[in-house]
Amino acid sequence: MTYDVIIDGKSYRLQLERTDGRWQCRLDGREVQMDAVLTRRDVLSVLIGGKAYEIKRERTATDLHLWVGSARYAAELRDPRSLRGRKDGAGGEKGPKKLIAPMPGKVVRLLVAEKAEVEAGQGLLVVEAMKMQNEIKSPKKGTVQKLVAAEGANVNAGDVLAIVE
Amino acid sequence: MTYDVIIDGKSYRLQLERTDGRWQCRLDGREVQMDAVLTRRDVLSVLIGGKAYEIKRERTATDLHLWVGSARYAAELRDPRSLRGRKDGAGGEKGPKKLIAPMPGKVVRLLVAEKAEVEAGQGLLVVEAMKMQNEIKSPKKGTVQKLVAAEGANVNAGDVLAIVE
Amino acid sequence: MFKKILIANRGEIAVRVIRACRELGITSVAVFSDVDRASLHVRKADEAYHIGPPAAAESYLNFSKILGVAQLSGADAIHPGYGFLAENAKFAEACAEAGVKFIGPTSASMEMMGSKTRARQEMEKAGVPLVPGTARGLESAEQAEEVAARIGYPVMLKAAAGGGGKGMRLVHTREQLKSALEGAQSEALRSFGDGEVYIEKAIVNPRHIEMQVLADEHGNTVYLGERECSIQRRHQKVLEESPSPIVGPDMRRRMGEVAVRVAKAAKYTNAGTVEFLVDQEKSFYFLEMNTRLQVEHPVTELITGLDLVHLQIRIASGEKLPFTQEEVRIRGHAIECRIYAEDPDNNYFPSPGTITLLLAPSGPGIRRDSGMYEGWTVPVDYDPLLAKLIGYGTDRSQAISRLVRALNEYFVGGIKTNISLFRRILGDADFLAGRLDTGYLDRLLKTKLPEAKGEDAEVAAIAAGLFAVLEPAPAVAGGGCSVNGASGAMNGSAASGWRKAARTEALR
Amino acid sequence: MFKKILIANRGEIAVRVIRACRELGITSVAVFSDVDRASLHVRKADEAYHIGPPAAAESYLNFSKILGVAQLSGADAIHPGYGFLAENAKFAEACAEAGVKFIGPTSASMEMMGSKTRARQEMEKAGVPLVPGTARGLESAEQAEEVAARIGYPVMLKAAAGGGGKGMRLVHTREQLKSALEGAQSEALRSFGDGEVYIEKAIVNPRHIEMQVLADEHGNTVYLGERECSIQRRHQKVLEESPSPIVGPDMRRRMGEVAVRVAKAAKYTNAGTVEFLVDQEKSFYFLEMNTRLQVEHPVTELITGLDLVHLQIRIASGEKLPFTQEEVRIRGHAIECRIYAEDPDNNYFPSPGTITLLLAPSGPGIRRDSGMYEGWTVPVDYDPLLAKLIGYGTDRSQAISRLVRALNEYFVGGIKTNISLFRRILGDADFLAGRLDTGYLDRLLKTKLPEAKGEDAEVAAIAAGLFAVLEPAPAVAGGGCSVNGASGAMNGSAASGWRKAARTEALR
Repeated sequence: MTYDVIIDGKSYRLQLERTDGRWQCRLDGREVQMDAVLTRRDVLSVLIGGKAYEIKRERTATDLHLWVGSARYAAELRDPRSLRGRKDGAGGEKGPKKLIAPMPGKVVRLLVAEKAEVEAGQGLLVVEAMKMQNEIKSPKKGTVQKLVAAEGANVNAGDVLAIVE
Repeated sequence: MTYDVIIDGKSYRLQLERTDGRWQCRLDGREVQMDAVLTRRDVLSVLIGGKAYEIKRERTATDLHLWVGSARYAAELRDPRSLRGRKDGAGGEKGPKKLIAPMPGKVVRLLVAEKAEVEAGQGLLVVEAMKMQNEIKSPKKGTVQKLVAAEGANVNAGDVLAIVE
Repeated sequence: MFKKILIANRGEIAVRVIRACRELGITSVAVFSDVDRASLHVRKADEAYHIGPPAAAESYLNFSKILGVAQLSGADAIHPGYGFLAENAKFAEACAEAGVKFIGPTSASMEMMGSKTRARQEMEKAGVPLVPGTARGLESAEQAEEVAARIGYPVMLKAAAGGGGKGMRLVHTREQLKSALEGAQSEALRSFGDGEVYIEKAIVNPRHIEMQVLADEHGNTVYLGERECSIQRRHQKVLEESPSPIVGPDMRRRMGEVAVRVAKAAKYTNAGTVEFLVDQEKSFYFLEMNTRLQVEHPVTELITGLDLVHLQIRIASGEKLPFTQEEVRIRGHAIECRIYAEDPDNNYFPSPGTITLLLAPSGPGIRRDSGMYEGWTVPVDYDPLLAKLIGYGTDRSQAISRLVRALNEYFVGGIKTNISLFRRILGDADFLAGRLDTGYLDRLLKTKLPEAKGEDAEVAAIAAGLFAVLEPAPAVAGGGCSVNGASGAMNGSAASGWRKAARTEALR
Repeated sequence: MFKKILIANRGEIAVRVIRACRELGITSVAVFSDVDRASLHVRKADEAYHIGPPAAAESYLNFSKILGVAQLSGADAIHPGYGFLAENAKFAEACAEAGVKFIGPTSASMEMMGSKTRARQEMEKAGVPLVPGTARGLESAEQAEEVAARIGYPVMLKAAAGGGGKGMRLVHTREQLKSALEGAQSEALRSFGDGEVYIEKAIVNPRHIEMQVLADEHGNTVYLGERECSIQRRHQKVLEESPSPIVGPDMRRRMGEVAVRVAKAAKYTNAGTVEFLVDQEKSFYFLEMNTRLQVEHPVTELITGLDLVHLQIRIASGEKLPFTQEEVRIRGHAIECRIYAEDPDNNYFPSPGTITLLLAPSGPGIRRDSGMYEGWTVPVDYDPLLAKLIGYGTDRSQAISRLVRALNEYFVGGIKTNISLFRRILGDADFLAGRLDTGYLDRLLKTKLPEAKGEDAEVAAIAAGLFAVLEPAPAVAGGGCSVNGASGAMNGSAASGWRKAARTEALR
């Protein structure tokens, strides 16, 4: 199998073969002496040149993270023969930006009005969840195009709260 | 759903329906007020008349055990509409009995010869496993028809070691 | 001894109390709201009753529902845990009226300690050291100036009915005082419907150190050593330890004797905590008394070898304290980390959702009090405390090293937690030197983390491919074993909604 | 201090030592045989090296392979754990020759304690109380009769090179003596190639109580309290506790001082254990010295607050003991349960196989040292010890109640364990009263269990249907998440064979 792997933004070409009970592994063409065993679901034990790694896989709807010990790496994986697996752009840097509720909760206060000019990082509204008030900050400098959430509204994680242009 | 359930040899007729987020449960025709949630794989939380039970399911090749708290129950389950699920007799009480290796290990000593008359519970041979020597005892009074295992042989769990008639 | 105890709480503390009941041979009764049907405390209790919708006011805070379950189940006592009804004097009274023993102090003690100015007045009478200032509301700016001149700047203005930093002003000079007083009074009026503001000397960079006390119903009161609780964020404790790095035997005895005096002045019974502010000269001042079991009680249990919940129950059932002050033996060092469902990369926002993978630490010197399990969906409706990890060691440095080891073993997948924060604190030079005050954590969080080196990125790349070969699965939360992930939703609860939520959240 | 330690062991004790290394900032090196690739100690170590096939002689007992890994990895010390090479004087010598520090006593101390008659002679010189008898082999039946008449019947004949009950005879009367001596001599010759037999007074219903000692390389030796280890089956300890129910402060001091004398006579360094037989009059007699860390060391750690593995490593690196005898503070009570993969319904036969479900206890007073995890396949090749569950309490009854609570939380599915045995012991009247001796467990197991009432059979019936509705799955081990169950087999090991085996075994 050959994979294109992206770890924290950096691309690797990975070749993995299993023959005679041993792994053949090449990373960007370079051979890596490696042994691996899946100890339980989502937990891998990997030995590379004597070093032992416990690696945890954390999967969410669209993201894949790998934890090597206590360090967390964002991972993307593509089979070059396949067209699947490409993450779509998810918004880009320019244009209107949606302010997304990071957790379910209740909008307890609006801190700005529509059409207000805001700085990147400025608090736009306050959502209460798990007994804590959390200021939701503007993702960019710009104008508040629309405040979708009303004071007192219950929101779910992922709901659009506002749009900043 | 209707099931025939056998718990430690005793049969029950169980009817389970889920309507409006509530369980309707009848055991041998008698209604049981009950609520249940699968908390994780093989672990059930059941409330019956206020009492709370943590129930574990242990599945093996042919057996099903349920642990209510720390008490273990052998369970069999049949869907009366289906023909599957019937355990086959597994040997009966009469006729030749196979002496089965209860664990993988090594036969270190034979304690009887073929054709020997043995009592029920008499040690026939010794298997060493996990650093311990374990005497394997005759399942019945009778004659050792055949000693399948030889001294020094490695055996797997389930291997036939001897036949007593 | 009681036959049956109702636990009017949820999460790790409910599990903690259930365990104590089991150890004492007492039947435990859990209560749960709609979203807590699959919670660990329901699974572990002997009996469990549904008490209503998620909103605490309609379930965990609802007197009549809880007392109704007590009656229905035949419970002869109620343990309130911490939070919810634990410091509610009216609930303690309602229990007494219903003939159910409230495991805690009397409503009279709770009422006295519930009002800041009243507590201050009583403690002044009892000769307890207080931060210099007035125990009554200020009548004019002139009076304020006069007191401030006497006690010296900086001073702190505080709302009598206050809490949570509302109606509070730090004043450095005489010039600022008048407008600060007006601001504090109007904020106090708006927040609490009561504009009463009093003045205290401001303690610069104080430590927050508290003393555990225990009093039976026969007049015996003991102290069980202090807890250093200076590491806080948003007035919420994050990490606690005992002993405090600055408290020696003599200071412990002096603080302990004051704490006992406080408890006796309040005719206190059962377990309680006297909180002190400690200044840079190690002078300590009474701050308030918490009339309940604390979240951080395990550190005291580890250094004394006692079980505070067992003792709470024994005391409430009328038993005498089974030991004297002289028999209390403090040994070793203990530190607690509060594991919260919070996102360290996103300003510690709450992070509810489904736990897809859970690896829990154990081994020497490690105690884990947890309310979570793999497959459980953390509800959004309550406090984000998931578990407490407590490390014990022969000395402070061993306790720290064991905790760091255990934190590295701890893995909670699917939701964000503050586990990485503790690694940071426990490796910080100021923490290691014991240089702590209530501003410590804010300062630490303001310093930028050094860029993670990512030296194992290649290992991660190889692992990504290995997982794809060895365990191919759709990339969804809990998808490896979808029956697992869906478990929380089985009873028609809101779990499926949260699961969706957790998934969406992961988009960030 | 060492930079890197090789752990020449496996299972829970390897994990225990890895944790200590991590806490001390030392790199840990694991070794593993073919069937241990997926074992927890390999997953948890910093480095891991394959050392050969399952047979211990070709892997965990193989000097050259282990010393080869030490050289390859650059380890500067080796911790042997218990079992395998832990008491092998030749291995300690080989380490010294290879320039790697063996974390344990010198080979000279190990050799002295390895021979029963030699140890007896040395201890006699040092004035250590011994069971009355001869320290040398018997030359004739007449000599045996003469000694027996002097010390009184019953007497025990023992092989000098003995162990495991071979070449041992209990003799009640003079008439039995001659033939018993001949039998013992010929059995000793057959078993050990050495027919030397000596005689000792037989202690009736003795207790087995041992004393932990610790000696640095600068001449300082301390004792850390006793462990009551009378609960044994087939000479294998099952449950240990500290303090012993019959040892008070004075007896502890006397036993401790003797243990220190034993250690000093052997020029002992590092951690060791002096075993005593104790008769019904509480007289104690030196039995032997175990020149290693014991399985049951955690109970001593809990009552002293010390970490014995940390101290072993510090001592081996040349540090002085960081405390004196007077500073050792014993507090509370601790009990250890050894969780074995054994089938209680089938004469405690070993029960290897795949663990399909694992629920682990935690909470107040509970320490868990484990080498297992859900999905792991217990190999058939080694000792069946899976984990140790240790309970601590203010007193013995609290320690017992906490352990019972934790045992009820513990669930290991897919294989058989002896967890139910501990529930039985901890509820037994003789155990609760502390009436223990080395015959205790055999007597307990001979008494029939009362027929289980099965009062929850109806609940089980309902649950069977609920599982079928909520989580339908094929009825195979680990089938709920088959990728999990198969995990052990990923590396071409023998795991698939054991899986098949475990399945077949489950047919019983």
